[in-house]
Amino acid sequence: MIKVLLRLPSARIAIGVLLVIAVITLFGPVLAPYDPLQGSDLTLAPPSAQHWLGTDYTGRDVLSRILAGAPLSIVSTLEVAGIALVLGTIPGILSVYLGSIFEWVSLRLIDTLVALPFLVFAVAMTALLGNGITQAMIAVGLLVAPLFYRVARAATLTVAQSQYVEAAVLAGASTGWIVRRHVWAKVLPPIAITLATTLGLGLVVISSLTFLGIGVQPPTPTWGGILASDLDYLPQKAYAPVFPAVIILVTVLAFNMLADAIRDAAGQSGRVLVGARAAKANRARRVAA
Amino acid sequence: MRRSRGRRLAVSIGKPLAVFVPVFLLGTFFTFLLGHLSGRSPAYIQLGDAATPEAVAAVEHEWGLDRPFGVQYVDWLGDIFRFDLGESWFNGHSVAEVLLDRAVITLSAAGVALVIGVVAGFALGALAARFHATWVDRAVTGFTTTISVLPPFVVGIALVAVFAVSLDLLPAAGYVPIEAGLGPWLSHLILPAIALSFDTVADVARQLRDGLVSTKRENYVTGALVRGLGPRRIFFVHVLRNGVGPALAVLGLKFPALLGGAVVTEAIFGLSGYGVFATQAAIRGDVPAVQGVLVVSVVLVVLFNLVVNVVLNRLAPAAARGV
Amino acid sequence: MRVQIGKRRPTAVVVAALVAALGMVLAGCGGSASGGAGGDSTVRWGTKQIQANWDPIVTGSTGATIYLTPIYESLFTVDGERHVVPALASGYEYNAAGDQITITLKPGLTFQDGSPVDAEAVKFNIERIKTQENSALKGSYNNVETATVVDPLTVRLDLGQQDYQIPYLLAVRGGMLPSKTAAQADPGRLNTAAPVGAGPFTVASYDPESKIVLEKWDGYWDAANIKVDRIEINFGVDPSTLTAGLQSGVYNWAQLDPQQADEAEKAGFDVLASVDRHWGIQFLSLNTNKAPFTDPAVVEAVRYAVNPEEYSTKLGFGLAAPAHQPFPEGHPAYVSALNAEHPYDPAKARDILAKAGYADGSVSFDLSGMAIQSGQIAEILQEQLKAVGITANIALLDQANWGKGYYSKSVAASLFGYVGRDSHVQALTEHYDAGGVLNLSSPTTSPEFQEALKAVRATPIDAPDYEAKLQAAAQAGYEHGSTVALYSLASVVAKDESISDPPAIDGYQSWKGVQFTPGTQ
Amino acid sequence: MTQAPVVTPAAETVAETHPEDVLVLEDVRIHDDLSDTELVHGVSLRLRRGQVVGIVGESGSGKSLTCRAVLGILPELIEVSGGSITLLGRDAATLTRRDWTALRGAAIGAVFQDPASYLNPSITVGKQLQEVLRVRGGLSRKDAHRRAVELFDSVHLRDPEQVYRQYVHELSGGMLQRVLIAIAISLDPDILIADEATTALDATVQAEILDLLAELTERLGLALVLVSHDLAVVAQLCDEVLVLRDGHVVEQGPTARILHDPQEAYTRLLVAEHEQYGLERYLGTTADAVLPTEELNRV
Repeated sequence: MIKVLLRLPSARIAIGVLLVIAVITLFGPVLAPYDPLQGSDLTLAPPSAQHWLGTDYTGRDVLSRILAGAPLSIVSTLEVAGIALVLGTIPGILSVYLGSIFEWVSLRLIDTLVALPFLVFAVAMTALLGNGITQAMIAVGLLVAPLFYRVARAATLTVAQSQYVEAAVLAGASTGWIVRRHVWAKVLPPIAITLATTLGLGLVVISSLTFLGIGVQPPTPTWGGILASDLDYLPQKAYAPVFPAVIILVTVLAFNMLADAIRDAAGQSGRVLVGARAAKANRARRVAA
Repeated sequence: MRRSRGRRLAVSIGKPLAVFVPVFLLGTFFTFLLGHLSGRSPAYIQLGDAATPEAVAAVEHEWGLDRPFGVQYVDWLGDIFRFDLGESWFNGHSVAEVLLDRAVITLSAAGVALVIGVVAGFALGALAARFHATWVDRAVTGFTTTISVLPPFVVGIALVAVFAVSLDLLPAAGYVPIEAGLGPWLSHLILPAIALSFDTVADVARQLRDGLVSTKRENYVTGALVRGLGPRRIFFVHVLRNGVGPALAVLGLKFPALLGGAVVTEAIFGLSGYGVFATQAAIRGDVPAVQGVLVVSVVLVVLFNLVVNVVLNRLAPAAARGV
Repeated sequence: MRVQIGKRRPTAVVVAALVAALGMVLAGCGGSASGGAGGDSTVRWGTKQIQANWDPIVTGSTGATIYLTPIYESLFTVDGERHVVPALASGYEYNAAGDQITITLKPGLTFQDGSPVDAEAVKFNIERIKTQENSALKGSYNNVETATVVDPLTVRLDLGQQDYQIPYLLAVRGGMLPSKTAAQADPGRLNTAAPVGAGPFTVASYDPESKIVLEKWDGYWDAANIKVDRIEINFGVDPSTLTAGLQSGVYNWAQLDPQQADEAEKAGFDVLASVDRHWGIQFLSLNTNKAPFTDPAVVEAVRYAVNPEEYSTKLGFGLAAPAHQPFPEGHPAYVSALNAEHPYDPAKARDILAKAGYADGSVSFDLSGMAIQSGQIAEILQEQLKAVGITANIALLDQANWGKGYYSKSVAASLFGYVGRDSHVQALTEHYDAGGVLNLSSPTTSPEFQEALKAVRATPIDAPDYEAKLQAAAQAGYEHGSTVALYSLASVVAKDESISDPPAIDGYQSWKGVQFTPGTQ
Repeated sequence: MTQAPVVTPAAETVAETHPEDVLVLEDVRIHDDLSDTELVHGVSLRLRRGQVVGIVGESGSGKSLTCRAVLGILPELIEVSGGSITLLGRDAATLTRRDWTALRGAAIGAVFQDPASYLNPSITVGKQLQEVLRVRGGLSRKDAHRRAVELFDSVHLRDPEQVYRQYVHELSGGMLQRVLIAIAISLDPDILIADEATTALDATVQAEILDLLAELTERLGLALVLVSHDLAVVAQLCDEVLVLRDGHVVEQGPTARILHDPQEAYTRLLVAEHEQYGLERYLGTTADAVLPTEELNRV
């Protein structure tokens, strides 16, 4: 499947973008040309040779702040995805195997999480349990977990009901063996899709929370925080939010493109998508002949 | 046969009801637990600089916060059944009353957003499915992905800048009750609703496209084709009806997101709805108000899903069996 | 059987028509864009702030007074030259010793609920100020000991010491008079749901913390001077959309951040932004009862480390000036000598710290403040302090939680702002006195200040040496206090051109004489 | 069978057309553009009114692709790359989408393996038949309903009124196949294609369905293309058999000759397999092409 994936142009673009983001995340603070916390007299300056993306309201270099903000921004969205992955996938798979009581209880818990309005709950949790980025991440992760639960459960169910697993059970295979041998193979692709989507979601939610004044204290740079504070200076620099917005957008878009690509590559239409161009050429050649 | 149809409807309501009760209980329990864990107290909000330990204890006693957790929970739950969500610690207003006023605004915005989400989402999804694997499909997918990843506050501010300020077509903020006329009401809601609907449009379109594409591969579509039914009829009667399941199911899931999205959208569009209230209450640590918001959300979401389920059942009984 | 070929079924057509119809309905809304604008003389006011307390006793004499002045009237008010003029009261008289003041009320006045404005109501309110648990004016009324009803229209206040400031205290900010009947029935309701005063406007509807609608009240004693029919105040509007709201006609009156003033002016709105109307001083409060400020050397170092110039240039957008004391230039309590006292000198700050035995970076504290107003200030302050080796950890909070720490004096340092008082002495006591709400080191105060305070209280306000004594007290207070002034800023109001300018009275929002120009609405 | 079986070897009959021919395939080739390979390498056959042709082959032999080509429903990127298909005298290559829609149902119908999947799960089966009768047959709602019940009755569904109101998941495989057949014949088509129509059913039901198909061919004068991997099924009904393997026609001819005197090794293998597994029971009677139905029912 990975081979098919790499043949999709959209997947190649997405992976390329994500590699760049990964480099920025790992080396962003080192790459930053200026101290992201050091202001100057040059406030709200437009882009120039010295400051490629201009400066902010205290005269700090915007490019440096975006680069330095990468680790916290990306790591926190990874945190969201990680929490959701663990809290969703494992109970999702186990719900099929651990008997009806666990199944019922976990299903109701998931239904409950789904019924809680996302941002309201995240705001409530962070505000009531202490205003910190970790609290925010846990809240969001918890609320995204149902996505993973459902996907994992659905995939596991199809495996559990298929004949080869029945055969394995009859042959006396243990649950653990079945999960490792059969379930992972079926569950991983949909989980990968959900994970890719969630990684994007995390970034957007964090920036929304920052906009509402929840999560990060100044002057710590995060992409969402830079975006939110730029909005205060729209009269001076209407284009300023474009820079953080674009990097958020590009990252989220890349994750989503990757998710779509995985979906295509895993599904039936992957064959057609991958081969469409070749098929057209084949047809032309055949008709000409 | 009549009875069987009646039974189907009963099942379609009864099943979600069996889900509703535990979800309601768990949801309210979480909500209450959250408030309890927060360790917030009305004393600090009310007393300000006069918060001596004795004064705090007195205020907490007055609010019954010195009783055991279980007792407080059961008491609170009992009040909920009497539509009493308690009083705000901050200003003593009845939370239920305030929420009722505000829910009207939020539900109006969410309702219009839902209509936009359904209409635009279905149109885009159907378009992409109809022209599956062509540039139309790719363009629609690209568009829906882009709008779904835009942070809602950026969307809101951009909409205000374009439609309210540059084009001067619509008011930038505020709310006018529907009694003042459908036009003014809608004109104030349309921008926030659009901002709110982006995520729903994208998700519905995506799910519908996937649903339709996979439905188009179903044998019964081939069957209908072989029977000599025209493509348009096949699409609307056979494909749409069955392919709509996932999109409808997603709509059920989107409702909490619409309510949640109100938090940001209302702040931008100056709507004094329930999202703004929730944020303010949460930030202030006004526990009864936050709990009230969450309880109302849970109830609204479950009710909405009940409706979705009934619709799904009428539309595609087979698809609904799996829900 | 007849086989029918190609007959179109109506379903698709119907669906298409429905979609088209809905699209048209949505598009049609564009036509009624300015549907929100009312044709009458309505002030539609937008602000990012949220006003939750409507009892003047609970609100205290803060910047939020502007939301209360339409509803409440005070015993006295001030004119353009800041002289006390009669309002609900017709006049006052001091005894010879200056420790007793007798106030005479105008006859026949009522509150908006119909109850009489009489001596009983004044007495009741002063007692409420002094005893009610959540009263924010206790400190300001410290010197008022008892109120006695002489006759229905006469009330006498006995003072703890000679104090000629009382008429100012009873004017506007500190003296707004709520209905006794309403306050007696349910002070909580008066505060959070149904404010009742004797001012020019009554509350028509109130949506807690989001919108209040006020309507002109004909029973107001000076109703002839009120030309505005209605005021609608919208709270909690996101600042980034306030100007958009003005431009699209949702608001015709808005309080803006300084960076928005220019845009509003260019868009054709009248921008009122000058220190003679509304000003605010941003300052840093240090708590000398908390480490590291228990050491006077650290406070001294901080005063040299801050550079007021930087705040006013970076955050002021041309509407600010550096500040070295909590009063702007031109204020009677403004002391020009203070400007030179702690010039920006990071080297000296480092030196002071080193001499006091602090290693570089060993001084650190948590910097509190309100997220809504202090974010940028905190960031600049943090940098300035970092330059002298002091670490400030920014810990901003929402208004309510910040207030919890600030008013209970439990935080080490906080950013805050100050918008002036009608009584100069009240301004000083709030900053430097033992119970002063703005004195983070309270109950710590200095004997030097107490001495000077007593002197100014004992001086009639029209005495030739009044200003000298006032300034001496202000200087003593600042020098021996723990407030670090940062910059002064003019508050910005942008309004539609059709609304005439309100009277230019420092720190006071009066609606007298404000009118809509006919034809421009 | 009233008509004598007509042997139509591909090579001889390419040029001729007969007024009774409802379906003519001439050297039909099917190509997959994606893998750029030819999947079916020249199939020819000729079918007259009332005649039954069988196509036999294992899965992947190209028999279903051939059927789909005839119905105009080949999968994406798979096309007819050579030869011609003539449906009721019209060249399939010249048919527009609209022509196809008009032809399907009215001229050519089809039933498939796994009947449940070929019916819309969300609509009652009666409504699905009624839909065809209304939309294509031009009947009023009421008439269509009446006619639908009649058709259900004619395919020997017990209690047709009840079946009319049932959903797919409420009916058995055999009943569903009858429903599909009823729908397929509802517009009186000339040709019926039964692609593995009995494969998933158990033996008794399979026999009943074959019986029904035989009866309909006779009663309505349908031309039937019976596709199966099972030689025994084909042997029961067909006048002529076409053996496919890997897209090639291995052998083609009257059923009796193919069974009794297979020329090719592969055909011999198929027959031999069936002799082992019970085909011999039919062999004695296949000269008459069709078994008496009473006997079938006893199998």
